[in-house]
Amino acid sequence: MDFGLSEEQMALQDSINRYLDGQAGLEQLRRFVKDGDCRHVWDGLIELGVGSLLLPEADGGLGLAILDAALVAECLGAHVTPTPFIGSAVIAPLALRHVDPGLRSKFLSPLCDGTITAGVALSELAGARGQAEVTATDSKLSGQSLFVLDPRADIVLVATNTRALYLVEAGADGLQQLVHTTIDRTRSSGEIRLDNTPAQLISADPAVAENLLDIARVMLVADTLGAAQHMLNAAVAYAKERKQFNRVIGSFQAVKHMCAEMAAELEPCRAMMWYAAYALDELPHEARLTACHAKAHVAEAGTFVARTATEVHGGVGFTDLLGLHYWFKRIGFNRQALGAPELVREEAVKLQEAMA
Amino acid sequence: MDFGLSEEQMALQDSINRYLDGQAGLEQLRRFVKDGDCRHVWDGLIELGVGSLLLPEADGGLGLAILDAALVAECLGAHVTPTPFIGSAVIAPLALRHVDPGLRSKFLSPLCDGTITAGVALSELAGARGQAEVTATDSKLSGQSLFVLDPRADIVLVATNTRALYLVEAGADGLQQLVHTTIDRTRSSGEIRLDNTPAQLISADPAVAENLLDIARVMLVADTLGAAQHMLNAAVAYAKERKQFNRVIGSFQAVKHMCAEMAAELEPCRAMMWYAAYALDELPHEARLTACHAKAHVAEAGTFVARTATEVHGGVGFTDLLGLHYWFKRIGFNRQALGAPELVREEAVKLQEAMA
Amino acid sequence: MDLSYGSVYETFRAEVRAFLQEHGHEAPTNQRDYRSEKALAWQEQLIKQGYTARTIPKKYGGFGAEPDILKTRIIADEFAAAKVTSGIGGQGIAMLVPTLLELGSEAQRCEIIPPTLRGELFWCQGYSEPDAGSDLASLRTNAYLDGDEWVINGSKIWTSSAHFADWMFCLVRTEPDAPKHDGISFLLFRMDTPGIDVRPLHDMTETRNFNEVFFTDVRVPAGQMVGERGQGWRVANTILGHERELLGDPNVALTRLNNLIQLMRTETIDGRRVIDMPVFRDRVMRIQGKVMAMRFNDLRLLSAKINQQSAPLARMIVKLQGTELRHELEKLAIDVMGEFGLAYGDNEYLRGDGLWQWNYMYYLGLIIGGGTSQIQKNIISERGLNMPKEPRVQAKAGNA
Amino acid sequence: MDLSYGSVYETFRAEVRAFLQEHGHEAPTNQRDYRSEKALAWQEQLIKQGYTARTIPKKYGGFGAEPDILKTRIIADEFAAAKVTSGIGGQGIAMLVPTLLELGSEAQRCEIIPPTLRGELFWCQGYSEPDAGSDLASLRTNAYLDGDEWVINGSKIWTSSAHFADWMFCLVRTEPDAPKHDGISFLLFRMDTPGIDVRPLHDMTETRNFNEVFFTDVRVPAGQMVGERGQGWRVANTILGHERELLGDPNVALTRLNNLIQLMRTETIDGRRVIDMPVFRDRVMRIQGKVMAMRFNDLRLLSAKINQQSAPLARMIVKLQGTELRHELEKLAIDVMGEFGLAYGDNEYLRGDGLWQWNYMYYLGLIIGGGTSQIQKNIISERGLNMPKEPRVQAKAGNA
Repeated sequence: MDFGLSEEQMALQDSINRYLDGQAGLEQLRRFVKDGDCRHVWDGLIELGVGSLLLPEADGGLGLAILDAALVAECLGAHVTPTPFIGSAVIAPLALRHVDPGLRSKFLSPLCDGTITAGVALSELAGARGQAEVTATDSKLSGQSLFVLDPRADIVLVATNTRALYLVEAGADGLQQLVHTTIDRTRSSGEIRLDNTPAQLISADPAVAENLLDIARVMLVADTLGAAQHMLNAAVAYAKERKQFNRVIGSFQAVKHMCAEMAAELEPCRAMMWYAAYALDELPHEARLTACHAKAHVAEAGTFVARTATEVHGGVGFTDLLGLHYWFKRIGFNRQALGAPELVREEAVKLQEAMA
Repeated sequence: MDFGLSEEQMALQDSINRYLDGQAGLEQLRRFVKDGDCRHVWDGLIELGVGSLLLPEADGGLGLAILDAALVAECLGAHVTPTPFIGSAVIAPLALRHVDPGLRSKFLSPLCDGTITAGVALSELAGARGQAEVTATDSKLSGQSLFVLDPRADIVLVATNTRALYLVEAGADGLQQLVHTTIDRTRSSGEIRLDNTPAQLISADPAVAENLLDIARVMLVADTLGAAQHMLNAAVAYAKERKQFNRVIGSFQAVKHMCAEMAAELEPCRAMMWYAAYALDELPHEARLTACHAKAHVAEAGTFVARTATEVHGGVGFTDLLGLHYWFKRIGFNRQALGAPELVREEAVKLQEAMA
Repeated sequence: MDLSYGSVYETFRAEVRAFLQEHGHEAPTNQRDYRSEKALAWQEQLIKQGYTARTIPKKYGGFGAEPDILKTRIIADEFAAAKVTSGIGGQGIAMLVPTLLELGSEAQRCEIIPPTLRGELFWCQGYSEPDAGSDLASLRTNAYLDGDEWVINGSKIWTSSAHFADWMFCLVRTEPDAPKHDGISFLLFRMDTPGIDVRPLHDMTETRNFNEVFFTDVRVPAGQMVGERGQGWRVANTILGHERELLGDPNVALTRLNNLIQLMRTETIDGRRVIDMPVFRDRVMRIQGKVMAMRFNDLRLLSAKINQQSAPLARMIVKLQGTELRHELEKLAIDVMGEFGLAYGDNEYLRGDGLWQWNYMYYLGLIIGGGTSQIQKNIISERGLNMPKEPRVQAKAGNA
Repeated sequence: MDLSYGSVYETFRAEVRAFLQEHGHEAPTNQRDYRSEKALAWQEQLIKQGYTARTIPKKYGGFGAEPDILKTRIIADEFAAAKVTSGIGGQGIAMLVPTLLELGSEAQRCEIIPPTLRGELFWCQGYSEPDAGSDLASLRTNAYLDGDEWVINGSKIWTSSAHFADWMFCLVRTEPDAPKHDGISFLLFRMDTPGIDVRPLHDMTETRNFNEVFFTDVRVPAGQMVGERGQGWRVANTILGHERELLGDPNVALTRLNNLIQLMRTETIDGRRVIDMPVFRDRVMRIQGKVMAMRFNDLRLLSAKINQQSAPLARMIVKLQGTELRHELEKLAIDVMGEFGLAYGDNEYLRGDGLWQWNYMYYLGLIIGGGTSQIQKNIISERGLNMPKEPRVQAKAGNA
């Protein structure tokens, strides 16, 4: 029995963190945001092997588990790194397991070596807003999918109204790939519009798309965990330095208790993220429910931490000075993306016989 | 424009509070609870005119307003006084306005002079639990009403499944009046069972029963306000006396902030109670919605104060030493009685066109 | 208790309404337009009607009416209901003018108040400093007397309209050896005085809400001090409390609540309106209850003011509860919109001009600013509940 | 990461299950029955099997196994799942025995541990005092040495089983002039010693959970001290931390959650099941998420213990989060029941033996007791996050 990270896993996080500390610090982040170009940092992550994390060793990959990918997502969240990680390194490689070897090899190596990136258009599975809907006729897709992660990627995984999963390629007939501005400048998100667009069927089995939705959610959970832990650490560090009324503010009981409450909310989220990620590989009968609860619970805890850490920082938390708002907004993005808490809690109801 | 209490109203509260301080302090309260007999304190309140508060001056009453009755309820809550006030001094006298003078006079003077008391069986209007339901056939009532305030009173006002209002008298054929133990030992509550029991129709118009429900709710709101204010006062006083770590605990920021949060939650409840009570007399188009929101909002604030004030008291709050739990439980009772927050908020939805 | 205003006031209300109906279109449509010809003309008309600068004496350019809280409220309510700007706002008119009326010299009043009321002088406020924060009185921007001029060095932060203000009223430390509250003076100066550098303070909303202002040997005539040397803290505090109440205006919260309910009627999830989803409905009803409670609390404060009664706790809690309520309300709106709630800037799916997100963040700023919630709770417990102060830590004791 | 226990442990689990299937009926049905013949016989059998007193050396009457955290957990889990009592509990076995093993004299171990394990000596704990509260070390019950006897005067509070315990382990002040943490000693004595007066402490649950114990010239042989004079604080703290973790057991929370879901399936409002009402459903799902998080956190702690890793924050937050979670869970149950949730005592409509109300109040007591939530937050911030302590106020400084 071992419910903790292995040395390899800790080493993986160390190496990612070290790289991001050097190549994706706040100053670089501001540049990414301004230029809208994070190619450089993604290339570096690819060099670290992030692109082939989930590829079986037989195929030349690292053969790691969902949990390992989640640990990388945690590092990315901690650094609010802009990358096409979820689509390119997680969802697309896993989706491609369901297709024949020819198609698989066409996309898999370019994904692994960073030549192409992948976007994720699954949000309608979690509840469609407005008129958004994608329908399939004879392997042609039409309609609209909103809230696509990395909509301008070279390939996009798309779920239809029957919960089938398709792959469309940039430049395909009738495909529009639009990026829309959100509060989170560290993420590329937007929509795709399709009009009789040729697409590759990945699987018509709803369980495939739903499983990938669960996995993407757990990646967001890990991202929030990393971002929230960063905010808590920043708040504690700031409170130990900042003086008011001749004391460091971290000696005021009110400030101490705010930090303690953040830690108390956040700490169990770590075990919850581990378990949810582990369950996706090892405990399939628990995986869906755990992913839902992790998505909702960690979003709530993250929202609390984001707000409280900002408060501990006082006015500085509200400004751009320490860039704290990038983490605040990333947590806000993760909360809504692929199912806000109310929606996934209602999904959790439907997954349980006892609740019927 | 005057949104505040008049000198007469403050004098009314003073006189009630002075009487209760003398005759219904903690020691007397423990005796009431033990003996189950609060006759003595009710007699005293009757002498102060509480029984004829709402009776028109033309009929020899004080001709006061619902707000005045609510101010008395606030005093009773502050002292967790066990009395049949809501039924006997508020609901029954108001209900009797709807009947002919003969019937009215039969019950009104004995209510005013305390010879008889009245119970309230309206809880099914707020949502029936289990099989509870009262049906009427030819002025005979059958069925069961749960959560009756003062079920053993001499007369009981009963709402039926068509929201008609009836009056039944103790000793009537087929009537059982049962008291059931609850957490709140300062209240007599229970149920009535009816089997072809002769009853007087008060009004078949649902608006009558619903209006009385609103009024009873606002009395509970006022009761909670008084009880919660007492708990806050007690917590502040205790925090100024109790020493820990060589300081009075009221000098610890955590304790100060708990008290400040209680005050911040509770203070607007006072204006809300005033407005809700005033609206019942003067602003009929706002009265229902305001009563619902006051019932829910003050219940939530009260619950927060009850818990937090107990915490400020530390272990002593958990014990019977200062009797603080009587207030805690009274607030808990008021929260559930005649519509818990979730239910009245849903009623509030239904009252508003904008929410449809 | 009597919530009717009485016939005199209802007549007054009718007059205000009639004015708004006839002239409302003459007002600038942008509430923050303080500079255009239109804005200045509108301001002039409002003063003439007594709808702004109502109680300022005529000799200082005001309308010269006796204070009447209800009339003031009626004007505010009717202008808000008609969505017409009630004239030029800002801290000059709201804060400096009352300060000068109470503590300024006659010369200062005559020179400054009339053009300020007319909108010709627009003011910014220089109180907060980066290292002072909640401990405002520990400010360090200093001024020394050189001949008949004060020479200012230091910096201010959170200066909201510094980039378009003509003048600043400012707290500076002039008596470095006095106890911290006694060493501060209150100075007025032009923003184009040499040595003033205004830089935008970028904040999480991505809009320019605040500035930093840097002073390098800024020379100000000695006569531009309000009050005596070292009395600046008292001068500033004459009206600081007033600002805190403004942050919790329940009428604005009510407007936002109604907008939120409309939003819930239009947003859908899987084709179902959000307003038909009980979980969201319950959340908005909770907020409606809180807005009601704050509105009635506000009514109580208005009445107490009219009848010269005191309701100190009811007043002290307004900033804390009001800003929390707004933050919660805007947050619910974002949850109602789900992913649409993330839209910002030029996103074509933006709802309500992106104000939901903007307010969500801005109100977090307000929870922090103008006395953080922690400071508010200290004040409520100490001044409202008479609880003891925390034991003081001496300067440089280093015990932290 | 590997959540399987491995075949050795699964074999062990099968043995425990088989034992429970065969012998479970021999256990007393009342979990709090520590006194009956049946209870004592059951205890004897459990020790023999190694299902209790598992790691206590044989010479002190235990089973003498090597510590094995997973086996201990398997035993606990299987007994809980089978709803069979895992033997005599109480603070004697849970707290005193480990203390004696670490710090008692050989004579104390031999005399006290065996009958305690057998259930013949039942213990209560005398730590808390009315005037000490959260500041436990400021306790004032004192003992002075008179010949070879300690003479105790003072009183204790929150003594949970004083009315049926045989012995007490107790903190007393023996060195009045020493600093407060260094003046305390750890004494053991019989509860029938003359001068001891046990009175029930009435609390909000209306059941007898705690007592007050008064000492008047209670004489105790000097040899009944554990550790040296003045070391009592250290002796007590050897195991105090352990108690705090026990208060947040997520398996109990899970059982209560499942009961709550069942309750929601049976309670109705206007004929509609509560479980079909989305607002209540959302609330219970929130709690399910929290229970899950705490269960996984517990799993992490178990794993850290096995693998001798440290997870200090994960451990420190258990009491705070665990008691809050239970309070919230029981509160939801009351809201689910509405007015039925008020039923108490002999009320015929009582649901679940009235345990919902009882727990709601009792857990408020636990939030307060065993280190209030305020103290827990101090600990988390200071020891978990390395934040500075509050500046200390000196005794009798009177600055409060």
